[in-house]
Amino acid sequence: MDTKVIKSKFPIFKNKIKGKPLIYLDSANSSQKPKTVIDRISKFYSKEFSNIGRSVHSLAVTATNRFEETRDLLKNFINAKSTEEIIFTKNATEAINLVAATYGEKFINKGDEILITELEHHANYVPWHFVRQRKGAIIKFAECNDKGEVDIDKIKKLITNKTKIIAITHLSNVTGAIMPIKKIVDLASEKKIPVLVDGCQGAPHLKIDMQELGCDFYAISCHKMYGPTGVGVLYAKKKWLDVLPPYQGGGGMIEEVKKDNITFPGSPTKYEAGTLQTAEVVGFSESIRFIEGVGIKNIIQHEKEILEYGLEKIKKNNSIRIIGDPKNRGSIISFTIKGIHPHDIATILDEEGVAIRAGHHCCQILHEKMGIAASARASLGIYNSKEDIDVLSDAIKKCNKVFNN
Amino acid sequence: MDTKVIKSKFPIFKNKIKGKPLIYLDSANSSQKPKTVIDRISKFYSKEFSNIGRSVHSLAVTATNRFEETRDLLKNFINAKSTEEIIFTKNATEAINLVAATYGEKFINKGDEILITELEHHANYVPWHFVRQRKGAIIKFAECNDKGEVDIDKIKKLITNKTKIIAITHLSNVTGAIMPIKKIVDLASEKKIPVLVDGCQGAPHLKIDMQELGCDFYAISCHKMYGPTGVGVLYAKKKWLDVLPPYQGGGGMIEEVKKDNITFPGSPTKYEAGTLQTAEVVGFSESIRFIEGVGIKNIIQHEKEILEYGLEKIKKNNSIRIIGDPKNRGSIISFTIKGIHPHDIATILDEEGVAIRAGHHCCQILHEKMGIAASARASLGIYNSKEDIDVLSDAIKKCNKVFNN
Amino acid sequence: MDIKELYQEIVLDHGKNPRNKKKCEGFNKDAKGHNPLCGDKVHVYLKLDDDNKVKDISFEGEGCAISMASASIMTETIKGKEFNVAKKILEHFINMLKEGSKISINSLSEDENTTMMSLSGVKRFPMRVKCATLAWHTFIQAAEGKKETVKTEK
Amino acid sequence: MDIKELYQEIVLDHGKNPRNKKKCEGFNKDAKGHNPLCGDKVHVYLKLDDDNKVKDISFEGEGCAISMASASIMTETIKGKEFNVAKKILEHFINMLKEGSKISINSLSEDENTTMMSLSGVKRFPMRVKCATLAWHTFIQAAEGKKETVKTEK
Ligand SMILES: Cc1ncc(COP(=O)(O)O)c(C=O)c1O
Ligand SMILES: Cc1ncc(COP(=O)(O)O)c(C=O)c1O
Repeated sequence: MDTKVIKSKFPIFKNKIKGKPLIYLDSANSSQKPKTVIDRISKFYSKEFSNIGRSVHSLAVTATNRFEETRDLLKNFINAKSTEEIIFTKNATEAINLVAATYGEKFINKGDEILITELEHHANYVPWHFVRQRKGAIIKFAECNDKGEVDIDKIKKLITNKTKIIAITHLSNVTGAIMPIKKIVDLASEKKIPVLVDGCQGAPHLKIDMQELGCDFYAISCHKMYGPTGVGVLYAKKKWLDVLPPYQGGGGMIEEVKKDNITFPGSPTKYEAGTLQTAEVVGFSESIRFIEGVGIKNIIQHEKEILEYGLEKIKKNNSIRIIGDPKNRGSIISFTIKGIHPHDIATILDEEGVAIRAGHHCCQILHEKMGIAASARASLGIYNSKEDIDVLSDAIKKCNKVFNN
Repeated sequence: MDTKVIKSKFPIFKNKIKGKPLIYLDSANSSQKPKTVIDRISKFYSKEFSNIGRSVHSLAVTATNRFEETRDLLKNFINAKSTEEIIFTKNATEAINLVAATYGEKFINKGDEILITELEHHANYVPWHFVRQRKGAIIKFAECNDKGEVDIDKIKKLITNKTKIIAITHLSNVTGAIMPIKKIVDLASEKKIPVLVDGCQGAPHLKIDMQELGCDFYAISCHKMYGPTGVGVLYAKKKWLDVLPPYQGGGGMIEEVKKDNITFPGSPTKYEAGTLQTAEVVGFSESIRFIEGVGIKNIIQHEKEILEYGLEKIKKNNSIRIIGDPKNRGSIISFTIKGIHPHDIATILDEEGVAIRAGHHCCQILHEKMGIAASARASLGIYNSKEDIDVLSDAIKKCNKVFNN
Repeated sequence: MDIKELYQEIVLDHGKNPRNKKKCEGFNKDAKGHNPLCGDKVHVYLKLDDDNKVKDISFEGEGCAISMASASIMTETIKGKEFNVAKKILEHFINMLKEGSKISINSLSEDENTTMMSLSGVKRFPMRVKCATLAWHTFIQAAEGKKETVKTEK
Repeated sequence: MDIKELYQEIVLDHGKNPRNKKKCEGFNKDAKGHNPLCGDKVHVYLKLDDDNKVKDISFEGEGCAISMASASIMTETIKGKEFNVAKKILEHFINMLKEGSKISINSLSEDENTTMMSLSGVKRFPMRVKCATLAWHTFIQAAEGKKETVKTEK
């Protein structure tokens, strides 16, 4: 893959950071946007804008069609059975909150168990914490091993007759561990336990096929998929959407409104209250087209190469500890440098034009487990090259130099 | 005000609808966007994009600053006491859901009363319906009179010792009635009852000063203020944000995360979970600048002129019934034509390039009260002129002609 | 194209003076339809005999000219026809609304065909297709004895 | 500018070998500070005498070089000074970090001044200002006897 060509499609790379070319290694946080996405949003506002679904005038018809086209595209992209299974949310966080709130309200009671892992992002823990508080439920954490992965046996052991849902990440945003979702779904379905997958890091970096994975819920963050901010997606099997209560209430999600009662339509309408992120969803259609244009297989292959190159190169630096060493790993390298705090690393790297993230990456439980308060994280996107890794590696050496170690 | 100049700032007006100039009279649904807003979003994605608040690299610092600048601007625009009182949400609907869910959870119990009016948009009823269901609370509807306004006495009469909140629209999106918020707040504060104002139609068309209004909560829809889709705002008095529980859980809104407990920071952080609508919020800063550039006083004056001109002109048509005749009225004209269904009106008007909305405008209760299932609605924005009204009026005559009445 | 192609005389006539707008006597099936977006409502009453023939059909409701005309035309057209034929007609009707194709069903008289075709202008107005099909879907619902209200959503 | 202006020798030295990093004996006030974004934590122990003089001060915690150095430098600088003087120093310190102004306080020795000024490089790194001020805010919190953890948010 020619990353020069790819980079040229992302306007951000025309900019210099502190006089140096931008080496963007923070895609797990949020990815950059190709010109086609940016221009689609401008074009939508300039030529097609109207509120959707609510008016019969021409602009509204066009806007509605563009919006629903994205739902169609996405349905095919993730191989959902129907567009009714695709709900647009504000972000992946809202998608998980939606499930926790509605499923929690209807199916989780005092003493019931919610099974998550020590790898989870706060987005896949805090919403369940609220259910715990509200319902008196119990949260069980499947343990993460030294390699930064969760063994499926650890999950198996924690499943009981009280387990009401398993909520698990597809790809850890700290260790890069890829979880064996299909196997976990098989395990869970023996006991008819639904599985929610936090697909924030899965969707941009793996082939995601809902029929193959078989999970009940899958949360997506569009801004990590080269898409606009302000949109997330909840995929949910129709059988759940048919029985779960609505989440937020407002215009567009009602059927009949009386003073003493309100009835609701089916999905996705039931879950899309108020004015939607029209321009953002329309813009996102170009992200899907972009990913499909490059080809998800090519993306996987390319990122694998860069990841391996990066791991090898960085491991050579003796002062570095890489967080986790999962067998099955996605495009993330979290690390610490002896004697240098991750925040200081990030600052020094930034002087070299290298953008990484430092902190707990919304995974305090995992960091505590690893015995650290914070780490530095380099995460890959489709635009990264081996040269980017070389710059990163040199910048890390600079950290050692500044700190005289 | 020279609407030609104003229109030239909105790229959408360069487009033809069915070969005719676009006459956009659907701003109460969603307003069009000036070029400065559209370009700001493009520029942000092209030159400054990064996830905010979470990284220390240069892009993240810039993005965070741009984002928080908007909060500052908005704080001044609505005269809030501090930026801690400004929470960014997905839309106004989410803002009201946030209050209903958190205030409802903490302060509303079985038998308690929620006081709303028959004018309310579904966004200011359905969330309270959920509280009613969950808590066994009672919703009381202050009656709307023939003029399409709610007399303050009707509200006064319904206040009891069980009233826990008053939730009320600032400007009806059907009749245009402007409610006397300050007086209602005075009434409510005697009994220490908080007042939530649905400011969706207030914010784009009225001077909104939180210190003057004195309300406890105010919900805003940015896409109706010439801003991007995907952003709403909840203004809330700090004293409430200090005591209300969090709403959605996830990254960014936590303080310390342990397996058995989680603590949360103060507002607005507590209420902004997950990746925010970065580009949209940054784009919204240009909407505020645009409104301030034209001047809210000028906007009010201009829209008043057009409204009066429109009302007079449309009233001349004997087959028309205008819905409501409030003393204090904002820039909305809802109407029906004898013998012609609103949907048919909208279709015929669209052939003339005139975009209006037909339906119940998310106000079924109000429409039922008025004895109709639907109405046609022409709503004004800063870009509308008397000529637009002339085209509307001719197009309405065309409806009469098509239907031979 | 002129807006008159959507609002043809036949459509306006049926819209203003809908035929069979009542509860027909002796109906043995009925169903409700609802378009929450615009508030169109229809209630179809049906007398289906043992051979699945539409002995009588009528409707009540309120809505736009297109939905009322379509309901009225439907009742006129399928009264006396087999349920299967009615289904076939609906298929052709939907194709006409969506693809612009002609209706060609042997069991339709020339008059009936002309009347049905008067709704062909809807094709250019995709947001109005639901108005034109609501009564038909409700009729199918009634005939098949399903209980839920037919809903045309976003 | 070189990154070395941020990480000056004095800063690195205090970062690696922080002074007064312990629980000082006989402290009568203490407070905790926390930066949830990066996990920096600090716990300040303070012995304030009846005349509001800082008899002793120390800290415990973990965090980046800037936050540790700043905490260490703070304890060295304000030990033995009046609380009011300490507050004045903090004011100048914050102005230095935000506006780039010099610190000019009579009661600071030349050495103390140089040491404080070693953190002036932070100005160019707005995201790091919180790191440099966390310990100071926590000290104020302790001195004023407030109970809540100091939090530096977004
Ligand atoms: C009065 C009123 N309240 C609430 C809303 C809902 O706003 P939003 O769709 O932005 O959530 C609207 C607009 O649809 C409105 O006009
Ligand atoms: C694994 C994982 N889950 C959830 C999230 C939250 O996604 P969002 O911020 O888009 O809601 C993220 C990203 O921050 C993530 O990496």
